[in-house]
Amino acid sequence: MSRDVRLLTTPFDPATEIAAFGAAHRGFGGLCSFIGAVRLDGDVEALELLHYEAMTLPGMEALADEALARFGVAGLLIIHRAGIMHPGDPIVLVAAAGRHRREAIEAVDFAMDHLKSDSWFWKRELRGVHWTWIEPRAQDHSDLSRWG
Amino acid sequence: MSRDVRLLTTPFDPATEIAAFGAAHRGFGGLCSFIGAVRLDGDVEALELLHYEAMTLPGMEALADEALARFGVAGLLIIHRAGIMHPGDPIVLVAAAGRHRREAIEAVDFAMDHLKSDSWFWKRELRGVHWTWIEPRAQDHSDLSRWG
Amino acid sequence: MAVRLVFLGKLADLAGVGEREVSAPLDWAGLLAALPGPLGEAARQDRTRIAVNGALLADKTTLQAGEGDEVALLPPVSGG
Amino acid sequence: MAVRLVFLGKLADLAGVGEREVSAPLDWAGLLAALPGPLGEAARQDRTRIAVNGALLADKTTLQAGEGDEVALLPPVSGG
Repeated sequence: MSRDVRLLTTPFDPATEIAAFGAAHRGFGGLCSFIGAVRLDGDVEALELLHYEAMTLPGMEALADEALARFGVAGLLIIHRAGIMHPGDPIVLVAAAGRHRREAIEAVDFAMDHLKSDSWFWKRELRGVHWTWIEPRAQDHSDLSRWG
Repeated sequence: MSRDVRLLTTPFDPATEIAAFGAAHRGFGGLCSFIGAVRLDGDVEALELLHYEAMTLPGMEALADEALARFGVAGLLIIHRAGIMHPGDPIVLVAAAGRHRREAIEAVDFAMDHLKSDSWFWKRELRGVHWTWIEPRAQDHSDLSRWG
Repeated sequence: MAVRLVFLGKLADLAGVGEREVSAPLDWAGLLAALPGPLGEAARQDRTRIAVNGALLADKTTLQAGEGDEVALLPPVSGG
Repeated sequence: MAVRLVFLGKLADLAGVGEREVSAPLDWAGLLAALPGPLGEAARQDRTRIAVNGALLADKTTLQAGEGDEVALLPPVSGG
């Protein structure tokens, strides 16, 4: 069972990470991944994700442990950016490898729902010269409630 | 809306395909992918997937159209191997890009369930010098029934 | 010799070949007459489907194939 | 000057700084006394959580921080 959890303040390349994760889990049948990137969304020029040293990475590690235990996958990768990003930039990559596709897909789904609404990140968006704090979305909480 | 459906008789590199698909869909927030590979499974030395020219690729294209319409994703990629493969070799890649993660994850989940149990492929495994035809799995049919 | 039969998956093993030609026209009774022994039994099984020129028949006993048609015998799929 | 307060997200904007030091020991009443105006109001809101040295308090009114402790004020998260 492998766990790789990283909080990065510099850009990363999701496809390169998926290739490495796949190579490390050759022989398992399934690899599911999700890449979340900054949307091209009207006049949003940048977004900034802030984290809290004492809690954000430990929380991501605990989430990975929970997903590994709950879905029985062989490997789980979580990479999350902090700092300032621009449209198209990758924010998050979650990947899970397992013998069967259901467990890999569900582990990724579960981890993404929790990263989006239950991890210690605060987001603000830049439009023109104004930074605006983003409030939690109701959708994120209903996604989370799926997991009981 | 983009649709890319390929039936290949030669190897492909999933991470390279994911990178290209991601580049073609920059600015959408989410990209989910699933890579299915030949499992390292006891004494299975190779597997062969047979297809039927007149039906297999057309069926995959119809499946892609259905997933695009049903989940409202912006792009869908399906690459499926035919021919002889060995443990670790990629068999299938499905990727979906969309504005929201739920739709991308569900489109991939849906397409994989249908590719596994409702597409025109026949599989046999080589153990020692014997090729054995693989029968459909009950699990695949119950996965399929989730989609109503 | 003008209807092409295509045997998929393990039906090709039973047939000993992947394809064969039979006389047109061909209906369901004609197909069964052209398929001896285990191949005919397999064709009769509910889970064996029939397609004409790539189009699946809802009821294979309605088979009607003519000159130049391709008739495929499809055992259950076993996925990717 | 021995308890460090850390303001996360928009609370850092309200505070005008990301961190501040206050005297130890610090309990809930002491924290509110140290946070004037809108910052104190924000701290009182149910959705603002408090953590001591990275551990979330189930009930923030039980806050007890001493010399060298780090007290974080956490507004609702807004995801990745």
